[in-house]
Amino acid sequence: MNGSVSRRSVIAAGVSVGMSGLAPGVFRQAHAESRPIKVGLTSIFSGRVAQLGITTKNGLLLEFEAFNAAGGVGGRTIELVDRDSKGKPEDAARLTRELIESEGCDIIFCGEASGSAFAAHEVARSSRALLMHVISETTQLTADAKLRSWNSFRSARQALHDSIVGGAFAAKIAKEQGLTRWATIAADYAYGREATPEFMGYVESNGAKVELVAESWPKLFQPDYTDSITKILQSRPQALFCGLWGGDLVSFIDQGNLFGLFDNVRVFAIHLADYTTLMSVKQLPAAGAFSSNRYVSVFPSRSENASWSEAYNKRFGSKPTNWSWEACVGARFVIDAIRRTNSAEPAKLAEAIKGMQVAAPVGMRDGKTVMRSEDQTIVDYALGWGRIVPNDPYLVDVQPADWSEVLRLETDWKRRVGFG
Amino acid sequence: MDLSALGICAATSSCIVTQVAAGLISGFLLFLVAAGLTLIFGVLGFVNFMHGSFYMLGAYFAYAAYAATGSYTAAVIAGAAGVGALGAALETSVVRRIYHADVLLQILVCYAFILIFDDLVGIVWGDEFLSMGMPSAFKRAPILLFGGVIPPFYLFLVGIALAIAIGIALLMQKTRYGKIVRALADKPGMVAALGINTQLVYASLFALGAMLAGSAGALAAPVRSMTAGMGFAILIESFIVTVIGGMGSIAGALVAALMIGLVRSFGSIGFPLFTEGLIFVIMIAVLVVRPQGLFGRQVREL
Amino acid sequence: MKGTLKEVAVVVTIIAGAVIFSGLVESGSVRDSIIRLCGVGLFALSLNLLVGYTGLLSFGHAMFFGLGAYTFAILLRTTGFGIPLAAACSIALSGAVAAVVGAICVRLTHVYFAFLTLAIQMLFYSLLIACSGLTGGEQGLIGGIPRPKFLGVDLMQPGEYFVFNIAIFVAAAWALWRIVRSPFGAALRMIRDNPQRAVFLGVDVYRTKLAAFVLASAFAAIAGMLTALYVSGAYPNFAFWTMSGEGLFMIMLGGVNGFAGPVVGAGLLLLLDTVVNAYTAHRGLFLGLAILVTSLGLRKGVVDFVRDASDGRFASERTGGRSKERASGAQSGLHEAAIQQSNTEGV
Amino acid sequence: MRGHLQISNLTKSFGGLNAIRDVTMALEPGVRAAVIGPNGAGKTTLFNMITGHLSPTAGSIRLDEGELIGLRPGAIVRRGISRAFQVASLFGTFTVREAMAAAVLSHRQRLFDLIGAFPAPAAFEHARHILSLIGLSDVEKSRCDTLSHGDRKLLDIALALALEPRILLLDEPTAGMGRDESRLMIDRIYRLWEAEGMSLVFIEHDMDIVFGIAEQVFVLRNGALLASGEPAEVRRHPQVIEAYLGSAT
Repeated sequence: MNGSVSRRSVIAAGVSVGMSGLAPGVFRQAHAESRPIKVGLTSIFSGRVAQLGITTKNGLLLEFEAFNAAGGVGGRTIELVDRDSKGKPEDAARLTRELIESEGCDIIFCGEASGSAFAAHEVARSSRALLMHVISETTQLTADAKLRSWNSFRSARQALHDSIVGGAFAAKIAKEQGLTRWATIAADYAYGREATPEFMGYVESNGAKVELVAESWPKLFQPDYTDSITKILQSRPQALFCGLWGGDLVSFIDQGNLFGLFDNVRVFAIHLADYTTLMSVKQLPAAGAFSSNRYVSVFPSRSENASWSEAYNKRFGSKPTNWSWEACVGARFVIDAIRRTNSAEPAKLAEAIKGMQVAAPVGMRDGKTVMRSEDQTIVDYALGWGRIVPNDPYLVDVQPADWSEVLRLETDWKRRVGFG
Repeated sequence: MDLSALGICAATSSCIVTQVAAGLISGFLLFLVAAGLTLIFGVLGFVNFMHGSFYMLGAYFAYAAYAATGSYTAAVIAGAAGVGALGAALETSVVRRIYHADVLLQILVCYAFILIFDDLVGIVWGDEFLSMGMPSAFKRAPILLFGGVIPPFYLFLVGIALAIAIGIALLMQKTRYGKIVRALADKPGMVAALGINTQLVYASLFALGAMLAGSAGALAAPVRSMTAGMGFAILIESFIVTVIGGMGSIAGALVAALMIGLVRSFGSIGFPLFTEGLIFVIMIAVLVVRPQGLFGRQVREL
Repeated sequence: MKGTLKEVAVVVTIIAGAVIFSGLVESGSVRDSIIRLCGVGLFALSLNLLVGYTGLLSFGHAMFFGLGAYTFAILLRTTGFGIPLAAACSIALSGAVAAVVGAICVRLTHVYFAFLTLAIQMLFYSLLIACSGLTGGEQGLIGGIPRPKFLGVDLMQPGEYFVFNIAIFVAAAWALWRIVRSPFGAALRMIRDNPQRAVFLGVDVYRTKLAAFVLASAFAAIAGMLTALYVSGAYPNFAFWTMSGEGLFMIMLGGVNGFAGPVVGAGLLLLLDTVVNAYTAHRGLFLGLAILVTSLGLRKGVVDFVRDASDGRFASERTGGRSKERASGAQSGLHEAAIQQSNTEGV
Repeated sequence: MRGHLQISNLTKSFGGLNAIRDVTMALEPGVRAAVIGPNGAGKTTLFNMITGHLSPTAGSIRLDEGELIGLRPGAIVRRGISRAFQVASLFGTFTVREAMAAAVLSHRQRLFDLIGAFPAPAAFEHARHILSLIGLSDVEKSRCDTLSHGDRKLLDIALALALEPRILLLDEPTAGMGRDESRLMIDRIYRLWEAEGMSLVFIEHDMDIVFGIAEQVFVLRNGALLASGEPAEVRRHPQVIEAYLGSAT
């Protein structure tokens, strides 16, 4: 290593610094009113849950294509720019910033699970862009007043709502069928750790006698659930709460069947009623399975819902997921706000979206769903629990949520945990 | 920590039977993958970071064959043979050029293949997770033994894995091929001097290792949801097994894989939050006390 | 002495350049990319102190990146510490932990060292997830990191924050540069090239490797802190083995034999990732092929390749042929060193 | 003058096989001694025990009354015993004078200096002195892995010399060399001895060389000391003639 070499190395380093810095800038486009409205999306497009990103993006695309086909607003159409965060919070944060600053996106859709959603949330807080969380269901994201900021909204369901409704639903069945011995399984991460006690709490507060005989916390994306299954088997429960989702849920059910786990156990699986999951499970739990409506085209049973599902199917050749409708609703809030304000100015949009009602396939207030202004998250979306059957329509006997009751219990909960 | 639960479990035959069976099942599947890794590692000295991809591809090949023929036997054969052939092709085209390159370069090339295979799987089979479904022959009630529950399919898996384990042991101990391989691990130069086509032996060994991983993926396919990237978790576990058991030692891989399986199954009852941690503690302890692994040969003296 | 003055001048020039640059370039994303490169580049540089200079293939370096980031973030959030004090504390803690971990690890060589560092890192990762009260568990430390003013520096100002990152990076890189060029650096290279001979020349191989391990970890902690500030949080991924893998990848891409190789590798990786991510959905396929072409085609890092190629041209004019031997010697140096090391163990 | 080496009843067994058995020998300061014996006689094993890389099964090795057994190799080097190798063992990426400077710094215990520049001029001077002494001045800017065989052997010795040893162990300094080269090598070693005055212990097969420069000869066979004494004495030793010289010359 002599002098000249080291100098070359330093120069090379300098060049690379410059290049990596300038590359995104080269593609930067100036803002002008005639330009398309650039909208960003970060989500998981690779690895085990690539499906999350893909169906989220599809949900958005369907809306944006309709908007553009209708001529946009004032000649301005929407252009979607998506980035793969691979589910890593640090990448979600970085890409969100990059979309805002170098791609010039004033509107960001955050298609991230809980950890990354919080990271993107932090970036949005210190920026002037509008952020719509379309995936993260973690209650804390909007319930915690300390985390709120004027420009961040959520169009996804909230874990607490599912727990409130599911708890009441499960309590009723438990009382009818005399189920007292409960086991739980959920992935060991923020959402699982939060949803499980909430759900069980509401089962109890609805008057069912609960004896918790086993808790299992497998890792997220664990391939083998044998140890969890045998642990649950040992405890001989009558009912099982299951917070797993996607491929994890399918693996768990497939493997559980081998052990006859579900021969005598009623399963309350929040995430089962989603088409992709339902169609992958080859053998449903024998003694009965219940689920929240993730997304099924028969609930709410309205023509708007069925036709949206059909349109999605026609465009993408697959059925929509829970993530698709969450994205769709988020897109509709943004599009409505753009139309109303005739601008893409984040501050104006944010003001318009607060308290806004939009028509949605899953709307429950006269076909509409509402962006509650106080915490900027949606309410009055399709929420209900029902029994799973092996074929279309998959979810039957759906008990719809009484939203006024949900909101009352939510307020109680917030007061209890100190978010009120 | 819930050691009382572990105590209660240890006192009931049903719990012991179920947990031991569960531990053996995960252990044997892990063994199949790790056996291939440890062979490639121990004999070829190649850090095969793409071994998890072989497992994944085995599962997907099996899925495709099962969808086409409806036969689980055909699916397993397709998984094993397909990946074996891929392994042979990779060895002759790329891997043999980097046996003597630095470990970093080996890892880098493997990393590239992991990315490529994951993406190809997404392109061919889609990004949605797939589920193959249980062959009808195994759709039957679990076997009850002393109150413990054992699924017939897992009994079958353990049987097959055991048969493969014995098969490899015989291949390595009793055949001329095995002798050549063991000699290669010790003194590659000597074997070449004897006029044996070492390149062929290397390629076949790499293919054999890949085939083992592929067969594990294919065998487990009915009880795993398949996605691109599913090989990742098993890769890390296989490395742990290889290190604990000792590089190149089939017996070591078996013992270590079963040990991990049992730690998992009993750990989930006694200390669910530290099962993972405990496995790493075991690995650290083995490396500190006996770096060559439980069954590895002594690190060369002088 | 004259050399030092020259180096100081370079350092000052770069920082002054950063000040001017931040005044001229408004684009936040250009700044962001450079800031990010400061973090990961320093991480790769610090790892190369072990991999390239000492011949220790660490697979657990991200542990200290994570430790630095978490300690720094937690101190800033929960105590009234200013940035300098919080930084000093987390460097000290990372160094102390590295001393303990290193004391166990550097006894082993070659792949055994790699596996042991990997295992300890994974144990640390498990603890990070398990102690969710302190670390936020799986979802990491969310809710932002305060950036209190210190010594008249306000990191809430984008311009000052940018210059701060450049300054820390350049200062740290310069310190590493001095270390590899000091007698201590020579001792590291002796150990890399031929540890057995180093022992016979009275080099305390164990202590030297341990010191290198502690130093590299302390610099990794600084890189972790810069990154934590950048993403306003600390996440378990910081300490996951994939982060260590990425560091090795950057080193390999840039080359182990030039001081700046790892930074070039880091820049290339970020650039590749950005471009591929922006233009194709098949990121894995393109990135994978790009890596295959570079690694199998060049068989060495880009900086090493460029350097050897140009050295080769000049040298062959002078001495003819000898340079080829030299280049291949440099290339396989790491591997040879590793083999020699594994052999010493039993001696 | 210090540098008295006393080896007593030294035994080393590898798994029941005695590589060295009950060897006792003494070296006066400043002596030139040769260790000879057929292959497998235990010569290198003996060196490895003196330098601390093998621990004996029994016996003692004392340097000026200080026990060496149990010390780490680095500590023994600091007591003043250094060695060169049968196959030159160098630092591939170092230039000759860098390697020498590093060795000098190691000897001065300055390698933990993180701030200073390497190689410092002070270390250089001494390095140059040794290089000129051993005749490597003209290749001092070459990289170690580009040196010729003879130069590598010389540099290997020079590195050991940089530690200013009181006892220098040379393991077959002329191995792999032609006759002329060997003579040159021995000549240079002799000049070194004259200049530095340390004890010199070397393993050698070439009897001309052994009897040419050794003042004292130790004959090992099957791990045991067969004979020792002045060259003339050893040459007359009947068992030596029978067992070794008879076949070797």
